[in-house]
Amino acid sequence: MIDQLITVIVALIVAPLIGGLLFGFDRKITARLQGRYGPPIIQPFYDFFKLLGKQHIAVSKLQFIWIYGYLTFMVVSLLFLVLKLDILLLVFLLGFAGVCFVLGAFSTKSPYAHFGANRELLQILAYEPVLLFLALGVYAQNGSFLISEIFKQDKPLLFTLWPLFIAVLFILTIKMRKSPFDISTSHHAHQEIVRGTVTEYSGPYYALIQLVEWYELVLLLGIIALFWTNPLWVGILIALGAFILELLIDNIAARLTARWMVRLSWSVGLVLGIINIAYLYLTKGVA
Amino acid sequence: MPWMLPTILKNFFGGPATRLYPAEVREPFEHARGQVSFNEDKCTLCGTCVRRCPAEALSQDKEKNELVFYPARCIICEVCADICPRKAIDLIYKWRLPFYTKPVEVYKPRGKESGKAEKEAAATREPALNN
Amino acid sequence: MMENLKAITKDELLNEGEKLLTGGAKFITAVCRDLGEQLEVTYFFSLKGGTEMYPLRYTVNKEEEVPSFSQITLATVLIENEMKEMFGLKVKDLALDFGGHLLLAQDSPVTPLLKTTGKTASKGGD
Amino acid sequence: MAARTTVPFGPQHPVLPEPIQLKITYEDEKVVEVVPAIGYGHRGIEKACELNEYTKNIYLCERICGICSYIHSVSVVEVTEKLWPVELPPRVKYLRTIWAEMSRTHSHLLWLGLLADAFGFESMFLQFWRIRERVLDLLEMTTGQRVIQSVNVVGGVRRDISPEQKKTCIETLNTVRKESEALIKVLTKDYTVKSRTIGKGVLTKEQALQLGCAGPTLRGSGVREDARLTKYDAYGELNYEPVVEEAGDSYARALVRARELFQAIDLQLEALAKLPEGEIAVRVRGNPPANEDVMRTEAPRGELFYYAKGNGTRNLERLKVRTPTFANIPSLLVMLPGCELADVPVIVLSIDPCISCTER
Repeated sequence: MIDQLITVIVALIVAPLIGGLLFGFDRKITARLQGRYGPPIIQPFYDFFKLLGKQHIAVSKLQFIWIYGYLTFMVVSLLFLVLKLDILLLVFLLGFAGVCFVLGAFSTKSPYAHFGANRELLQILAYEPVLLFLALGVYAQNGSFLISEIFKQDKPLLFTLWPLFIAVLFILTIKMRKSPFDISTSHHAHQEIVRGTVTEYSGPYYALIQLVEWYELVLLLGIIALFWTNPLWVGILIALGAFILELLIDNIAARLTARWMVRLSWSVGLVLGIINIAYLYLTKGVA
Repeated sequence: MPWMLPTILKNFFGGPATRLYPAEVREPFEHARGQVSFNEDKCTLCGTCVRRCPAEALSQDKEKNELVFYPARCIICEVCADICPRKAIDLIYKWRLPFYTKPVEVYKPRGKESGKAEKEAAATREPALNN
Repeated sequence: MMENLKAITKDELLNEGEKLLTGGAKFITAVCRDLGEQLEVTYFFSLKGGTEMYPLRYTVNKEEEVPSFSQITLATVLIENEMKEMFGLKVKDLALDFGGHLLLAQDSPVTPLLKTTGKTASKGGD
Repeated sequence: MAARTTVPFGPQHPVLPEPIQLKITYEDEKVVEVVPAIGYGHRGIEKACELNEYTKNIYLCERICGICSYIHSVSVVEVTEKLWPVELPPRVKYLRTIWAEMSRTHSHLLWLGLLADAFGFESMFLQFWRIRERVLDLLEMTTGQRVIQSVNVVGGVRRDISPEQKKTCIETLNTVRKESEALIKVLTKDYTVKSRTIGKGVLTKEQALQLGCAGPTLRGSGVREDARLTKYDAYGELNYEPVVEEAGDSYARALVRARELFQAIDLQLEALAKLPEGEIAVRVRGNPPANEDVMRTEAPRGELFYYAKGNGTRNLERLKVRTPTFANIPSLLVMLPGCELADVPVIVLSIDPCISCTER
């Protein structure tokens, strides 16, 4: 029990630090890929503390309930990962977090936020089924939804679940809001919808959004690391490799439309997932 | 999608193309127009530059013997330097730093004392171009 | 000097202009000029890949109403609105009427480009 | 659900960094109605030109637009010269052509970058602007300033291109061409780029002529029209043929500009090679006579139209400027309805709007 408590506290403190640093690396590497110097690695933290010191401006009271809900669900799903609990519940909690984010945008009156929220809903529609298939795949492989069960296996999940791994890479691009999927809110879609879902957040509340993004990034990379848990450092390397790959893709692609994204993730992601699970059931005969 | 890949990889390994600006400044080109400088010793307050300045950044006061320059209005077109009959105006290739309040520079021309006869000739002479 | 300049009356404008347009011409712009008592309006059309130009010019008294060419092509909407605002040219039947607020705001000077109402603008960058 | 939302597209807003307001009504994400509103940046330059001496107009008209500043100064100078008329030395004509094409090169590079930004391709955007820096450096080297060159006067130019500068120009232009080719390959082959531009904002040949469009917007719809065909400056002596694309969509307009970019580099190299020796200015005496004339030049965004009327005094009686964007705005009213929200920035940008230019 004490062990778990310590894990929880460490995860709560360390995850945003890692997430922030990764965002700093993101900005630095992106800058270098574009031939610029880029900001210092710890720039996201500077931004974060600067935002905390700004004025509180409430656009709508409801908005802040949703933003705290977003934060809570995200943190809880991260805890599910570090405490090695149920992956299926984790996926649902992540879905709840996304819905809170959307409702937060809908609670304001800005048309840009509404457009962003509509697109965010489409994104949830695009990635949630694939994550569910991932949970199903884990179950088909191990006979259990528990993450701790994954750690007990000697054979990495990647060998049997590699089609789902590819599908999850798509999800990572969507969740990291990188081109070609930087649709609902992005740093560069300012000409279409300003900043979409987060248009109406400012100051400390925007800082909260950043905090959630850091947790989210660590959570997603953690899910990718699950594909190779023995030894875990290989999984972490794979996750970092995936992260770098996203940065490369971001810089060689234009933003595409929301409809295109749903089509792609359903056709490629779902087909890969279904084939993967069907194959597992056929070969292993687990029911 | 992969068509952009060679370019960004070249950027990544070739180092940044930008400059850390305030710390590292590029040498200006030889005849780049930076800011206007006046030579009080040569100026005779003939008023040609005051009349010709398209931005009305110059004014003169014959009684007080003053040439007043408003740098915030100056558009650095080099017209004054081109037409000055005594070559008392020059452009130096260094940029003026940004300012918070609009400065006013007052010059006390001393060119009249140095050559009265010369000044007579210069003031009546037409510059080479009608601009 | 301008080539092909053709003096017309204001009522001939639509016919003459349409004739040019059906001949493959493209509308460039219109220029209005204050003659004191009258206004001089010139419509410019380009032909043959932009190498030839056909101006049509009419002169009207300041209070006379003139027809709008925007009934024939939307291309003239902006310039006719502009002439209406800047010179007080009374253009009727505009396809898209900005009501005198295309370029000018509520508290702007009225018909600023006319010689009589034009005040000396204050100059300088301050 | 067919909820109608009216979204203001500009001004003073990150959605479009130009002072134009397009009130766009959406049905879900589909555009159903567009109303443009301009006038946010009107400066009354036409009136100021009547109150100014004609020699000072050059510096004022140059500031109508920051990107095509040089073409504005050529136009106002040449329309004034036509009133006398002044016979220009051949070297002046060539120098003006070289600088005009240089500003076209940097303007097109800027536009291609902005287009990349409109569909969220940030690395391509920065790459185009990086190449553009080289052209701006050339302008700074030869004229003394990067953006507002202030190098024309009535009767000639104020700076000359020395033989060493000519050599640097040729080297830099070849580098620019090599670097742009790599990027234009992305533009023509990349799937994501093509899927965002092909078939968006189609303007047919008839519509383009009817709406009086200008420049690449017109040529992208298959109309062979270009003010350079009137052979002003040195264009009559150079090997020049307008670039025309037939499709009429955003992609065709991008291709027109991409091909014009290389054409402009070719024209500069040709003009530099043919650059004749001689005077760089002639003396112009007196005030503009009471004549009237027009000058049509090809700015990067399209045809620029200047009308001038002198009256024998130092001030012009009337100076009228029609900028290319002024002619291209009506085409937006035809192209935008029916498109998706995501395509609006691409389509608006595809006419290369320069609103402060439009409002003078």
